[in-house]
Amino acid sequence: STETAAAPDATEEITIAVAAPLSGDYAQYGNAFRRATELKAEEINAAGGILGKELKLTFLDDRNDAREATNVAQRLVGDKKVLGVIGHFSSTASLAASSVYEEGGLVQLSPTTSHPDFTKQGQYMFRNINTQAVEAPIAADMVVNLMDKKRIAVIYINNDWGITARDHFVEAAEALGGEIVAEETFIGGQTQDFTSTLTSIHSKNPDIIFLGTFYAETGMIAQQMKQLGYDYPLAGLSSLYNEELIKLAGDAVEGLYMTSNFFPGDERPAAKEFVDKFRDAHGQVPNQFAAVAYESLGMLAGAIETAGEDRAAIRNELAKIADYEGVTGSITFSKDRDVIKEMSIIKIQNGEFVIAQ
Amino acid sequence: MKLLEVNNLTMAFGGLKAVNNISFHMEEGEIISLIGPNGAGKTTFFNMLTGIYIPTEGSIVFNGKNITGTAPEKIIKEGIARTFQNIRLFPHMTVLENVLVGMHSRSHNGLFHSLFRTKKFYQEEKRNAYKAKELLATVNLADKCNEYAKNLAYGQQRRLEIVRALAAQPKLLLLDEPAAGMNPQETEALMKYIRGLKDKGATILLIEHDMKLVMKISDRIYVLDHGVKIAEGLSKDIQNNQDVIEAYLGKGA
Amino acid sequence: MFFQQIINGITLGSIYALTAVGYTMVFGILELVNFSHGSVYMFGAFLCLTLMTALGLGFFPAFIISIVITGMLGIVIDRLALLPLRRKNAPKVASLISTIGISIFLQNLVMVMWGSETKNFPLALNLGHIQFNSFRISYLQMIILLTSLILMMGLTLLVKKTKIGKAMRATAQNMEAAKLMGINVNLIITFTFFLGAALATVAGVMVGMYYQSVDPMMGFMAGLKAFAAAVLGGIGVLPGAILGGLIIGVSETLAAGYIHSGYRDAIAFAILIAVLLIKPTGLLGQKVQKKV
Amino acid sequence: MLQVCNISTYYGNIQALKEIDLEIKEGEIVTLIGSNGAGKTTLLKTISGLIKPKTGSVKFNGRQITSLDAPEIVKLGISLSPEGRQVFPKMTVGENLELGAFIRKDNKEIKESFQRIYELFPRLHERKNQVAGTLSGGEQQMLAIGRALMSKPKLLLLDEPSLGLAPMLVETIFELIKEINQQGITILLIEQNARMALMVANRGYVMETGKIVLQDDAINLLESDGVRKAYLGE
Amino acid sequence: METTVEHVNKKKKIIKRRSMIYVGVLAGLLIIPLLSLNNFTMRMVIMAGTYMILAMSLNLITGYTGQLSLGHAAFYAIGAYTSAILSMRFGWSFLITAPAAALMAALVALLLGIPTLKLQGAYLAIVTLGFSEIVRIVALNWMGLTRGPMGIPGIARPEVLGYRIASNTQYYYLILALVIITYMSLYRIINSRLGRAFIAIREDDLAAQSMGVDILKYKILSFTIAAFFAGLAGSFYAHYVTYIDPQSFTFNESIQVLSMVVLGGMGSMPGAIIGSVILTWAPEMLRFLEDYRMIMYGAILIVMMPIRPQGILGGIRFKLDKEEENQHEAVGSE
Ligand SMILES: Nc1ncnc2c1ncn2[C@@H]1O[C@H](COP(=O)(O)OP(=O)(O)OP(=O)(O)O)[C@@H](O)[C@H]1O
Ligand SMILES: Nc1ncnc2c1ncn2[C@@H]1O[C@H](COP(=O)(O)OP(=O)(O)OP(=O)(O)O)[C@@H](O)[C@H]1O
Ligand SMILES: [Mg+2]
Ligand SMILES: [Mg+2]
Repeated sequence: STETAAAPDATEEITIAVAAPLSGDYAQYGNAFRRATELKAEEINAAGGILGKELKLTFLDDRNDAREATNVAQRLVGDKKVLGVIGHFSSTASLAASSVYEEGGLVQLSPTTSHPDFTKQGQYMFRNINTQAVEAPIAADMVVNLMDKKRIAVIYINNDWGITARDHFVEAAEALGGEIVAEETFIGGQTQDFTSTLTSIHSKNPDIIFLGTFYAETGMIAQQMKQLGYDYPLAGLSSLYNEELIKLAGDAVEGLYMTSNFFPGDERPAAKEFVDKFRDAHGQVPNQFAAVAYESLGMLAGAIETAGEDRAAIRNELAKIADYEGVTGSITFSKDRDVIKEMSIIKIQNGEFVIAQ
Repeated sequence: MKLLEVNNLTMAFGGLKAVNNISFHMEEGEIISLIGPNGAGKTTFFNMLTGIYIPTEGSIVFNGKNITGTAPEKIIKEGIARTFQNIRLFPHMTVLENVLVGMHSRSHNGLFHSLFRTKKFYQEEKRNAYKAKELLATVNLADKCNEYAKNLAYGQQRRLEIVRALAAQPKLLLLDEPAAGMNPQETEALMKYIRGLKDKGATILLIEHDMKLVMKISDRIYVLDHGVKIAEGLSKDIQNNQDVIEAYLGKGA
Repeated sequence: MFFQQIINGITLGSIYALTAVGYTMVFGILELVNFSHGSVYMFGAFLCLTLMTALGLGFFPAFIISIVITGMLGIVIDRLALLPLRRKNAPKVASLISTIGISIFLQNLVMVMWGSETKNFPLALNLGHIQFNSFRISYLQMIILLTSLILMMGLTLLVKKTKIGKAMRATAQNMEAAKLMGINVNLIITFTFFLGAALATVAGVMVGMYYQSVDPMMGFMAGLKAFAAAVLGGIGVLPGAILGGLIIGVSETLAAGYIHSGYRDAIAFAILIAVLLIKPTGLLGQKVQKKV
Repeated sequence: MLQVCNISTYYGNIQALKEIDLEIKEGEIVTLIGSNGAGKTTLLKTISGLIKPKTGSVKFNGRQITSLDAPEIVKLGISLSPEGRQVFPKMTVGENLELGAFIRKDNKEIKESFQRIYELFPRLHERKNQVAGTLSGGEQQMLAIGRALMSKPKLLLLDEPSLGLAPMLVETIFELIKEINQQGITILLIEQNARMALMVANRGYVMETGKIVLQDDAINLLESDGVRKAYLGE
Repeated sequence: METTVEHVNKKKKIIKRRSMIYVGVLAGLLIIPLLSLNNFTMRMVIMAGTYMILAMSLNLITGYTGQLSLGHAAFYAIGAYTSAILSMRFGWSFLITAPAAALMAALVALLLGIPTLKLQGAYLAIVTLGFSEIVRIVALNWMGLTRGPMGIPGIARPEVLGYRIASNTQYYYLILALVIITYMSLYRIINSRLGRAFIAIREDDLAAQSMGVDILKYKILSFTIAAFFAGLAGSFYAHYVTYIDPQSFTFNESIQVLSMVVLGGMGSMPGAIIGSVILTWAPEMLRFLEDYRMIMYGAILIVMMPIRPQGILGGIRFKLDKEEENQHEAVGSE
């Protein structure tokens, strides 16, 4: 689909693709990508487009399926108009597609892929999110020092993200003097019932439950914990930031602590502007996934502006980006095309997300 | 020589003894008929001979070998082949293929030969196809080779079933009501055919309600009722046996 | 901990049982592996939720209305997708693929209509719980188990004793002969689908309420587990569905609690396979003696 | 009572019935003979609504039934004992018979019908709790006939009722046919056993490859040379 | 009756015609890459090829032997993982990993089949489904072997006789070769004593047994052969996409392949091929529908089944098959 904002030279276009799950069980994340990038594109076009040409986005659905992702990648690589790709959402899709992008020499800037191997797949892979090597130790510090909990039970989702989160969290927490008393896992989208997991955690008598999970499961975990009559403090990662979580679990998640890349209450002007615009357009506050997609497009557009319409040059330009003022803070690509972002700690208080520190 | 010897065979379903303590024997080259009222246990008897049911009691000795409780796919290798009371062809296979499946137990091509289409493969396929067609010709089905079995008329299906059983070159052929659903003319032709088989040395055990056929063709007859053998002997004796008349033949016969 | 785990297992099991009862009924009557059951279950839950939140209906009216509407959806599914296949004497697998089509269709429709986010389902029947020493049972858990038992008994009576039940069985066993008895076969099958969809809704809503959340994918695993439970219990045997559901639920829970949470479904399926190896016709399924 | 006009029925592209005309008057026994594959079964199926003819019409008691579905035709009083028995294999003998009376509401008389069937076929009574799938071939045939009678039809269609039955029972069946006919049930009978069929029937039709080639009073047919040669095995 | 000479001539003619058709088709397939199709089209063709192998092999079990399997993805996965692990750990080339993968899948199928294939219908269906879930969950949890959800990235591109396969054109020829091998093997199996035994089991297992077919043995054989080719497809997939993780081998994958078989026509090899092509392309063709794409995909399945319930090519005997039969006939009357 095309999103056009009347402004620059409408006869000439610069095309950037957004590849994400727009249908299937992960469609909500793809939609966050879509809304955020559409918003950014409007802004760019209102400000005169890229190289004086209109920025056109093209959206491709990969259903979060490895095979479809490679199909999409092949399509995009072959379409000479496409100068860069924002995507894909998950590691499965991103990694499967990466060899195609690398061969085709097309920038694959994933706002969300946190798999440690992703940027090792080639020179054209970029990511705009902390790997768990960065985030999980911060979370460990939050749990052990800020919350002062030593006996920790971990529940993590059995995917690449969850496993790396667990590994780095456990390592850091133990280094800080914490003790891991239980580690439990589950398959996302498949397990709905956490009572047995929670019961066996309960028998280990932890001080806190740390969640390497997404908001949907977290809602269920919190609810079921409450129903079982257990009352453990909860802590998690930036993946939990979603307004839906509070709707889903209500007071069962009251007092939950988490790390955050992005938080709508952020006072920095870039963030504030984005949140306001997003709210105006969609009637809800953006989540982390929207935020990273939004700024990813900003960076890619910037790189095209300087490099011109040449894929290799765009890659080189993108790799040079440093101190980009994004909505999640200042962004610099490392030489491995990874980012390190500042994180804040937020918590749920009186049914709202608030800055804890 | 006794080809088949059955001793005290019993088959119980729960409390019901469908076949009750039957002893029975057959010589090579005989045609023997098994008759009796509906539900007397005739088909059940066949099912035990062919390994579909495992007898509750008793033994079956075939060709000097105890085959009681042997699985159906092995029984046919021993040399007993059958037809079914309710036709059980392979409906979506051609007539020829039906017969070729009948030859399964007498042929050997395995994965290797099939995959690499060895000389042996072609030899066996050729030989089998040739034999199958010969057999089909004997029942006037040669021109139906490539027809699906399900598209055959009823009488043709019956004949195909017989040929399929014969394809296994059995020492003993079991026919379960082969004439059912045939008109008198077809029955006549069937009778000739069975005679022809006998002349070539076949041994046949026949279940049939068509008394004309049974009486004309059988060397001996066994009569079952309620699972029990109530009479045995030559056609004449059976026809005049009061018990048989009462239980089975009725006054009209 | 052990008692609590058993309670957890029985609850999960009764959720499976609840889903499996409807599944096994349609399964038993139509001998159709029905992959649309899970998505109908999900649809029913979403509908009930929407009626409550968007139209502000109370739980019970919303529940009843969604049962009826989803039941009609069942009819539509039958008429549009499966009846044409029956008309043409299609093989069973063709219908199976159609039900897969239905399930893909429904799931994606719901996603487009309601979004793919997990949504909160209000705990409309918050009845509290009984606390024992080391474990607790909530009344909702008991209601779920009870509902599945009641449905099982009700359906058993329906299928075994009533005229329509006999017509259902006759239709399953020989459609042509059923017509010759004067049974309106298509009406019977449509009714079966209505009932199946209505039962799926009952399960979907109760499960949604129990977990206080619904999402468009909730029916997928539920459908598979219901299928597993139905087969484990013996196809078409209603009490078997309950038993099968409970066994899968308890084994899964104990596996997660005592062996490894990552392997829970694997262990549950391994137990299922092991049971079927010992009893090839399912726990309560009867071996039919072949008669030729 | 039954008027079949110009019926043509197809299986896919194969024409199984070619412009069939046939008539049955109330109270008659009519028999239809013909060799294998002539289309007899197809005709019965067409009459009872299991297959729809491409052209032509079927009238029952003056009413068009060509486009009615099988269950509605059954309700009008036409009952078929089908080829291949078609019993409900997983139901008991009793339940099978009960289903035969599916369209009836007169519970008391249904009980009487049960009685009658059980008297006719004591074997069925003996086995009323056995599942039909495990019955012997002949027992299933009895069940199929009994079940067809249970609906109290006005017109009874019998497709090879004597198939697989013991000689004594064959006699019983033919006597039964006569008897129920005297009680007012009209009968259309298909038989391989053409002689016996023609002996009980009033009239007969002879079919060959989808066409009616001959029709006459049963006695005349019995004596006709062609019929004797082709169908009576003489 | 024709004379023997005529027969021989006829037979020669048939063989000539047959080989001409074969040569024509093969030539057509060989020049496809020369049509300068874009890479995307080539990728779709290659993926369709992978599914052809999967669908043809599943067809052997479900279409020909009549056993409903809902777990074909398990063998696909086993093949992919075997290949990936052997290639990553030992640096073995595709020429070794591919047969190893296929054999591994076959071995697992054999071990699973021996106890389970006595089950029938839905009972077997749930066992195969359960087994494929077990395989996926083990792959997900056995970090030491499979790297679990981290998947295996950077799988080596195949090397065939010192020739490194990297471009889509090269992959095309590789998959073409594999498809042809699969087709030929299955065709030969089906048109032999084994194949007739399989079909007989599907048609009437009791009658088949009474004709001497050891049903359990032949079901296991069919299952094992099918798994062999599914494993081969998995191996190719791993070396083509170069990244695998357990999410690529879910139940949906089994269902997708089953849909291809049924849509194309059970018991028809060309049907399985057409089914794979249609269902591989359909989601891409429907992209213009955007959000409604998968709704439409579901609707297509619903609508297509009643049009031809036996599948697109189901129940049709092909020219080539027919001629084979005629040849039989000719041979028979010599
Ligand atoms: N599997 C079974 N379970 C219960 N009863 C059975 C089973 N098989 C057969 N019977 C019963 O055993 C008796 C013998 O059946 P069988 O089929 O052998 O009869 P038959 O002599 O072949 O009769 P027909 O001439 O009618 O075919 C019948 O009364 C039948 O109902
Ligand atoms: N389902 C079908 N599909 C295709 N052709 C069929 C089908 N049923 C019957 N036929 C064909 O239609 C013709 C008439 O068959 P029908 O069964 O009516 O004959 P019939 O007179 O009852 O023979 P029989 O004495 O064998 O019962 C036959 O040539 C048969 O092969
Ligand atoms: Mg019998
Ligand atoms: Mg007939």
